[in-house]
Amino acid sequence: MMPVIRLQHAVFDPVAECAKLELGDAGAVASFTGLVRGEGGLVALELEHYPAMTEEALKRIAADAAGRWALAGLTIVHRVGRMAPGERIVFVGAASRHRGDAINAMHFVIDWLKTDAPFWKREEFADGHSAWVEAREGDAVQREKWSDRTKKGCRGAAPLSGK
Amino acid sequence: MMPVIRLQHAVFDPVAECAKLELGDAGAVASFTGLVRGEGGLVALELEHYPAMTEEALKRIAADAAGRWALAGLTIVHRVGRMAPGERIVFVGAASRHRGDAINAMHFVIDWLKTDAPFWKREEFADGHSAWVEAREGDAVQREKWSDRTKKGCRGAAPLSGK
Amino acid sequence: MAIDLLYFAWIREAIGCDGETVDPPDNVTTAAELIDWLSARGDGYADAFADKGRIRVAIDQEFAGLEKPLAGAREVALFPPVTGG
Amino acid sequence: MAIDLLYFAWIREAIGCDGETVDPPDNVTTAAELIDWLSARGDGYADAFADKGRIRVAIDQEFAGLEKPLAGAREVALFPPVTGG
Repeated sequence: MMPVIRLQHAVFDPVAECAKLELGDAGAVASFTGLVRGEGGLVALELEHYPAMTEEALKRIAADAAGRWALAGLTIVHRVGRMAPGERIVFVGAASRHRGDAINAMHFVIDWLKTDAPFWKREEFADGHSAWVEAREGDAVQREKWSDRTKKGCRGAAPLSGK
Repeated sequence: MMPVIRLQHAVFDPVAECAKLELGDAGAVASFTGLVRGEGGLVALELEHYPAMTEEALKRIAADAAGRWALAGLTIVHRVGRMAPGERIVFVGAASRHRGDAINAMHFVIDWLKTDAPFWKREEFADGHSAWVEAREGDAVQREKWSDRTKKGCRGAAPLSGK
Repeated sequence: MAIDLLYFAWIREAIGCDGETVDPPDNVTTAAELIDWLSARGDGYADAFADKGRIRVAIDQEFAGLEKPLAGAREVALFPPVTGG
Repeated sequence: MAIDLLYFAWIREAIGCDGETVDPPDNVTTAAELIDWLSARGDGYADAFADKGRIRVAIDQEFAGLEKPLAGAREVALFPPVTGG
């Protein structure tokens, strides 16, 4: 199983991503899509990243997931740059013979993406002000839960998000 | 939040289902799609159900999920009747402001669907024989995990699948 | 009192019909007793209900345990463990 | 030895550039010491690094703790806690 990892400015279509995962005849496909929320007068989200590192970080997270669960397919698509409310930011899809494996792998990847990939979000509002999104402590807590659940392939590094 | 529940013979398109969940501006959409696997010479899957009960069972599972997690949307589509390898059997999608809520609600619904909704699968093979799918003990075990995690809204009934 | 019975999956196949209306004697007060009474009706029934551990029940469209009193039930469904999703 | 520095998010904005090449003195042996040394260079740096608890580091494109020795590192990135996904 070779994970599909894409980092891109362009909008993407989760349909196409899911369709590829479904074609593998694994039987169970779980996916997560994160979108830009338009609340509080938000007009744009800017996603900055560390180009030399980002793809490697995503590959590592994908490899960790593949080491923990029996996967037939794993896809991560993450956008960078400027995006509008309602647009998709990130897609994680996992295929497996077992629904639990597909769902847990997807959940693991999105949790680790939040804490272990070099992305930073800046929000721009209608009144002209903008602000960098603060890391949420809950993300580090959520990420740590995975070290209790399965040992195999756990990297055990300190979370990069949170306080 | 009014769950969308559909029971149908016709094939369905998870794209359309996800699109509706994404439109809610909740930010996080998790989905699960179960498909007919074509392995072992399987040529068709027949899904029998208990028409007078099925929709009510799905509504109850959806209401339980909505009572446990903060959801902006919840969709269950389940097919009945005869279907071919590669076709989708079931779709569960959940939208929330919080990725954990969306993912856990989706996971809960598919686990409970496996044990608490009156569906029975029969597999037909290329050599002409057919067999009813046996309930897996693991499904009952998986379903029971949810009673440990959150108390709110737990029905606590005995699993209908498993031994 | 008359009860509408519904059979699903291999129980339906073993019995050879998807349902029937029956009027069991007064000493049939639970689903388990109903199953025993039905089993005496012939081979198909006996085959269908040979292993009570593999039978699940819904009384008036609510899942129930085998020992639950029928207590005036109008519709009783008998089926194997569910395998949907 | 020359080190390529990279700044991201509000650290980049506070300092006013997205990176530079520096040649810190020999007594700068860890990321934390590098941050202290940079902070003495002016207001933008001092602002960016005022709270070391909010700084994360990657050394040669590997995430690292602030106390990790630089030990011949070629590229050091300084950034706030990540907020992707």
